Amino acid sequence: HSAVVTIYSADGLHDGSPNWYQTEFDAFTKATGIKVQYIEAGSAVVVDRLNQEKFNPQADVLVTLPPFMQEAAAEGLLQPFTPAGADHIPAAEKDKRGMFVPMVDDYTDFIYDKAALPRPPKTFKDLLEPKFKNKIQYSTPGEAGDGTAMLLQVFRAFGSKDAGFAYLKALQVNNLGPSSSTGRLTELVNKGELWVANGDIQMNAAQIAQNPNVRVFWPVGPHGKRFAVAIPYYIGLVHGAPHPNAGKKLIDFLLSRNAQAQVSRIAWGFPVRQDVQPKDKNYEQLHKMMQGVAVWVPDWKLVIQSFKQDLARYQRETGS
Amino acid sequence: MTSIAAPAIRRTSFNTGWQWVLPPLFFLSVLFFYPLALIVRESLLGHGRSLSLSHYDAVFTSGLFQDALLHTIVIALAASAGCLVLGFVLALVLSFVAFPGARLLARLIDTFIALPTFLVALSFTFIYGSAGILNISLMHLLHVRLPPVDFLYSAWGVILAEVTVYTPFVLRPLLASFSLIEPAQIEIANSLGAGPWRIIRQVILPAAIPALLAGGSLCLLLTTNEFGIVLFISAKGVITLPLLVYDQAVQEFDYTTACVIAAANIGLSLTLYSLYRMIITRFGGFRAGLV
Amino acid sequence: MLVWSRSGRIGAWLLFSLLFGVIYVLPVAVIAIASFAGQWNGVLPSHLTFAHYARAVHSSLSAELRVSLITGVMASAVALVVGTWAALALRKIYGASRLVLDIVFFIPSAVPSVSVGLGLLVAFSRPPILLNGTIAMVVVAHFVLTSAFTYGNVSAGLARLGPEFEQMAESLGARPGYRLRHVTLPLITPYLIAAFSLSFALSMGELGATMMVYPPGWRTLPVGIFALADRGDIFESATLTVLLACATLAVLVGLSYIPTRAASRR
Amino acid sequence: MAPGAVIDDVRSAVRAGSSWSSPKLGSGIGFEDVTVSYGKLVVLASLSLTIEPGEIMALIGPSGSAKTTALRAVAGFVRPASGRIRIGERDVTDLPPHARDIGMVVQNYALFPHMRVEDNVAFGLRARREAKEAVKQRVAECLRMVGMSAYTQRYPRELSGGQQQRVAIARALAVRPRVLLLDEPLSALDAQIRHSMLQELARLHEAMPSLTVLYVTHDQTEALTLADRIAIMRDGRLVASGPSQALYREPPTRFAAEFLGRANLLPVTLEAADAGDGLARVRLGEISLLVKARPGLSVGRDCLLCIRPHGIAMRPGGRPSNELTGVVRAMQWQGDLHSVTLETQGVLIRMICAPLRDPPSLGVRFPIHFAAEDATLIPEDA
Amino acid sequence: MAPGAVIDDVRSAVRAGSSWSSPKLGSGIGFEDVTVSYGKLVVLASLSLTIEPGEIMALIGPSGSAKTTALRAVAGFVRPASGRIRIGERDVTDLPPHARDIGMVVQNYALFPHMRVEDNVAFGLRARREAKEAVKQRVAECLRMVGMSAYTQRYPRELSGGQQQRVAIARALAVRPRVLLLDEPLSALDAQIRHSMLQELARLHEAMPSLTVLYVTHDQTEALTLADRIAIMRDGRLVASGPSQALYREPPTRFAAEFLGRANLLPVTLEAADAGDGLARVRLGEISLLVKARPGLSVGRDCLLCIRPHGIAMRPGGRPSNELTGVVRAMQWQGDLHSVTLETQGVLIRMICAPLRDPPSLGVRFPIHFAAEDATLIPEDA
Ligand SMILES: Nc1ncnc2c1ncn2[C@@H]1O[C@H](COP(=O)(O)OP(=O)(O)OP(=O)(O)O)[C@@H](O)[C@H]1O
Ligand SMILES: Nc1ncnc2c1ncn2[C@@H]1O[C@H](COP(=O)(O)OP(=O)(O)OP(=O)(O)O)[C@@H](O)[C@H]1O
Ligand SMILES: [Mg+2]
Ligand SMILES: [Mg+2]
Repeated sequence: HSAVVTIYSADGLHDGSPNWYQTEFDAFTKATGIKVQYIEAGSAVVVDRLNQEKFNPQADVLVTLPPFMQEAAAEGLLQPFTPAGADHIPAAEKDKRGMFVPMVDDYTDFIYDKAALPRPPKTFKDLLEPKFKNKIQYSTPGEAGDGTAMLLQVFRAFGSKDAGFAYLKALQVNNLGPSSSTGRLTELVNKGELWVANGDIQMNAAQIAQNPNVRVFWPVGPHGKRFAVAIPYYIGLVHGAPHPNAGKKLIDFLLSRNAQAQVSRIAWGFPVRQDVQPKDKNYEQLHKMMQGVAVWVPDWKLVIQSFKQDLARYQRETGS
Repeated sequence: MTSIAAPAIRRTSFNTGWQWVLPPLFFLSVLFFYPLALIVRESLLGHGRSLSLSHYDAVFTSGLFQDALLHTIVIALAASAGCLVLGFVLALVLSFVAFPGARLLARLIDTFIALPTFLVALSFTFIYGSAGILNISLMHLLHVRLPPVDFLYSAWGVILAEVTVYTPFVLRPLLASFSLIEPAQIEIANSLGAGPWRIIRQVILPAAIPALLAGGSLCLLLTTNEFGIVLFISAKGVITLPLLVYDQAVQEFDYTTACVIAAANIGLSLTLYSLYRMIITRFGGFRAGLV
Repeated sequence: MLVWSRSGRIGAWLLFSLLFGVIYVLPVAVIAIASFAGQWNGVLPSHLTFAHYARAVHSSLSAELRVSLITGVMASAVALVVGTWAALALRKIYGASRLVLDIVFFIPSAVPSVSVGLGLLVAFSRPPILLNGTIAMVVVAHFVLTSAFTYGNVSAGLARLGPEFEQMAESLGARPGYRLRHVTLPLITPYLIAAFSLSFALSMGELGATMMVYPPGWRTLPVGIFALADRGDIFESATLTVLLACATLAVLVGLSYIPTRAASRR
Repeated sequence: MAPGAVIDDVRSAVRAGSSWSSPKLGSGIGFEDVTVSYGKLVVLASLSLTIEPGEIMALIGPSGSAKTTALRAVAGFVRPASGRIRIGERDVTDLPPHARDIGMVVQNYALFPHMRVEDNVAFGLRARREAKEAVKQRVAECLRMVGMSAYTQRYPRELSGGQQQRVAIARALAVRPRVLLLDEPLSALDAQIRHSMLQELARLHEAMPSLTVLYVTHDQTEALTLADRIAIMRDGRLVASGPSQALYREPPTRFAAEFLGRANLLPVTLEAADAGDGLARVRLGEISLLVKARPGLSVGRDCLLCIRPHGIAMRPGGRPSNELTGVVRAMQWQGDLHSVTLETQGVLIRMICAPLRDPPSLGVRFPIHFAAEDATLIPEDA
Repeated sequence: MAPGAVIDDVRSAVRAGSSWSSPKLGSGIGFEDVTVSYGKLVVLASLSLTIEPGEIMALIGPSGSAKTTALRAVAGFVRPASGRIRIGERDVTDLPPHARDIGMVVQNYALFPHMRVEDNVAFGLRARREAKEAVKQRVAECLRMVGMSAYTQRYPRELSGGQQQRVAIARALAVRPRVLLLDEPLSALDAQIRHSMLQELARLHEAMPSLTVLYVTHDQTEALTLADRIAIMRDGRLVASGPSQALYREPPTRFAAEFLGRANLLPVTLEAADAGDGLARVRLGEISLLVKARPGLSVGRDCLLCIRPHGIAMRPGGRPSNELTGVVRAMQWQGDLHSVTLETQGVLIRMICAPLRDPPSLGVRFPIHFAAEDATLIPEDA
């Protein structure tokens, strides 16, 4: 029966307690009587699982990062649905075919160990210094959403894919190795095992309480502009969802004003509704951290067109 | 591991045994070989619906795959050897140098099987990491600026972690087989003037061969397929086949390539396993009539 | 009984303690300390706290532990039955077919858990057999991953069992079923227990396949621990690890106290 | 436990136990050209032998002569490479052991290590689903019979060698088999208890006259006391068989004579095949002796003269008596007996007599005697 | 393999083998108040016993009387709960077995299952790092000695019981130990080979007079033939020990008399402690008998009269001879001997005699005789 709804989600919003997901799920169950079943995994893994299950879908709602959400849509794993609050979300951020909408906004960043480095490296080039040997690690592009976004960031910072790959190849000397997860790197940076790693602002900000040595920064490329890549958590309704109505209700609920108003306070994320302007300390803090950092929204459609070739080339160039 | 030859004399074939194998075989076929067949089929067919080895060709010629293959073999062999040696030493002491609590210790070691393997890698970063206990202590003691112990993010780190995790697989069959050695044999050997080393070499070791065989082949299979440790140590030089399978399958929607690598991985496991069995049979087991 | 001299025994203990200490005690100790650590950036944690335990008890831990235990017991029981059955059945087969079957029952252990998870997900998410989204899927995954070990353990036990006891039982008029129940199985009980303990322990720690197939509401403890570790929440994952290890140890120790009267040690 | 007590135990057990007699029909054992081989090695070569229902057959032979193998073939533990085995009317060659209705004691006992003494003994009965009460009673009875009542709760590894063997015997008897296969069942027991067990077996057989027993032993006293017939094995072949006394008194071959009772075998030449009175005359060295005639031997033929060591005495006895003069060469006191080795006519001859009060010293020469009817002829075989 | 051949083998081996004699000094064995217990169960209770260097001591006693346990204590396989054990001058109680320089044969052989026969025998020599050539030669010699030369390449499981036992003996002898511990080493062998092995042991001891042997056996003939002294165990205690002949001829206790040689024990009352000539007079039922006097017994005391079964004859012999009249109650032919049980004066008495040509039938009454010097007195013990 329809008293349950199942959500497959990329990890990030269910960390710690209280966390935003659990708070909202509880509220949702209280309001509608529908129980929420939650499964989390890496941002690519959830999509892959959905893909494998397409003959017998289990999930109603999918949440993941770009470009995996776009991939899921392209694979036909989603069905169009326009949630109730969708008109308050900027059109540029929504899928043209109505397959998904952003749910929580987030942006890439880098972190460093303030115990080991008095001040953050200024430029990407700085990271090539010998002192960083085996002290740098970033999550692997194509595996983690953050890593994928970083690849795009490097391309843009260096002006072209060729220059970007050349840089990453050079960086490989200092890179400790591939990492499927971004979240794990924070702890390593905090410990001093690593000095620099990549990340996203929502996660890192949440982790700083536990990892006091960690600070965020945005290195600049040869063109000298500091920017972050927008990597919102997208939400969409699964094609063939066993409980489509409950799924729709859950999406509506998570995009509701009330829920969105909690995003920054509980999860250090940015609400996507323009009619929600949080007043909490976290939100202020996030703004302060992001001051002077431009936000770049890649054309994900374009990205996924050449994504496979780019990854193949990445593997060739870096040998990993 | 079930290394018994058919008894020299065939037991009377009062009841033919064949039909009894069928139920477990059927069970395993449905739950395991059917999915396995799908993987192999996918690796051969890919998206196109005609049989071709082109996917294999593409995978096998890529440098990434070749490196991973090499890493997998080297790590598996080294780790298995380490497990055999360590397991044998520990089992010897646990069985034959009785001390209170030996049984509990053996169980404690068993518990390592129950830990998700990545945790050992995790704790190793605390101990042997460049900012780990060992390095920081040494840096303070020796007044050096660079971490002196630096093996964690290499094959050695993975090997050590795997030895820790998989030694129980050698230890358990060894303990079991040691407990079956007739005490009178050791007593007699001792009374004939053999010291501990000779008894170990000539009485205990031969009796332990089936157990070593069993444990060693297990270790070889498990280390070939180890995933969690490699995932967590995640250094440049230690990418192995299972990690590649995971990467390909999960991360890049390249299911066919994943299946090819998985098939290659299975092939590798079975090859190593068979080789190991052959070597042991050739150079040791046959003497005891055990293989 | 092997080392008779005091000094020899002490030497053996020292060697044992060193190896055991470095290889086993140290990692466990580190995890145990981490589970109490507030911050740990130097040689030792900056301060200790019970906060992680307090949180662990409040979180979904108990559910996840229960899930792990139930899965472990169910999968191990099935693996024990199937593995023992196979090992017993194979004794009646000789020659090449035996070799082939032996390998057949071994192959599951030759497949990386990730591939097993993947294969199961692909195979049982489509007709004719639909298992995805059910608890059975996890049990099946754990069964597949441990069955070879059970099989191996039991066959090793059977290989070491001399023929004389079973022959004697038969000569006393015991039919195959009775003989199996009263002679063969009791005599290999140590191996059955070992097999069960092993597959239970393996199941308690299984991650690769479970991660890919677990249904909503049936998340095992290792998956939970991995999620925490993967998000950088080391201390809390260490806490859960300690609890996982204690639970497993308790079960294993319990199993090891099942009296096995065949034990031949004096 | 004092042996005296054991014996008393045993006696009362048997007096009390009426349960031995059983209505089952007897069934013999038949080997028909049975060959057993391990790999290429033939260890038992075309054995043909019939043991009648209710008969006790002792199987003797040197170590390694395939006695155990023959027993294992009857039990069904080894499958003959060729030939058939019968128990009663049935051809059991293809029957599993459990369907053969046998009781067996094997050389190394094979007690179930995971069962207590009483459960070991009860095993066969439980396997036959006998009533609980009956099992209990019977187990107690059998254990009493072998003097092991005090050890019901022990595990086999907590018993001495002889105690284990006694439990093995109790276990085999408990099932009241139609056929009892005993492989050196008393080898680990001392003379006292061995003797009383032997009496028990004899008594058991009296109470259950249809019980067929195949008994492997190294002790010829055991064989001669207990068995109706004896079969002698050598190198995997049956070399002689026959009623115990006949086989002992008139061994058909040199081997049988030597093996059963360690006879003196003197090389003689037949002088007269029939010297009247069923006697023959032979020549040993320079003297001529009267011996039992054996048909089928021609004059001038070289034979062996077989005289049992205790058939030789220092005083004449029996008619007609032969006299030889011997020189004492060796002398051994064995408690019950004195064994004297003498040299006569260039050959050594051994005599056994009751302990001598003043044993002759080495080198002393004195006359010895033996009765013609105690001396038999054996054709010299290659 | 024909037993004859075995014996010949053995002989030539011994003739050839000069290597037996060894310059080692002899070393005796001393038990000093040794107690061994399994858990709480005391199985060997304060045993004190000295075996002189070069002596052969037989240890006999009923099944379960702790003979094996005593041997294991000497070998160092069990540690006494209290007491000390000496080998030679050294207190070895705390020494590991491999430093004790012993050779041992255990009841269940304990051959190394993964080694071929020759490697089993060579084991001890290789452990002592003897030269390869020497090892080879010695192994061949020892295997020849036990008649197992044809089986060097077999694994233990491919041997018969007796063959395994012989390999175990060869293995123990191969190391030329100073102390040889034998636990029923011949139990699985037939009379023939047992006899020749016994001779081998005797010869071995002659060649190596300093070799001390502790020999557990169930066969009293073995004990009496081979041993200088005999110790009798009962229920974990040493109940008697002494030179073999003395112990046999004048058993100190009822148990010793019964156990060693199964003596007749008749309840008598002492009538005259000294009837001259070293004799005493006792009363059995209604008649009065002359027996060997035993000091320390007072007139009127109830004693047991001990007469060996073969000390009783149908004709008078020895001076002075006693006569009794017996009624035949049982009769058993044992090949070598006839055992006759008679009832006299209300008690049963057993006599053993050479096979009778016309055995008396049951119920027949006839006179029996025994010499006073064959009859000894034993104080009746509780
Ligand atoms: N598994 C085997 N493989 C090869 N040969 C064997 C095997 N088992 C027994 N034999 C051989 O078969 C022959 C007969 O053995 P068996 O055990 O029947 O002798 P046995 O007459 O019982 O001797 P014993 O009196 O010593 O017990 C022996 O020579 C032995 O070496
Ligand atoms: N492990 C044990 N635990 C308990 N009791 C034991 C153990 N081993 C032996 N015993 C007991 O100790 C006593 C002496 O045993 P031991 O083996 O020394 O006897 P033995 O004189 O050699 O007898 P046998 O002639 O039958 O071999 C026996 O009553 C036996 O039951
Ligand atoms: Mg035998
Ligand atoms: Mg004993």
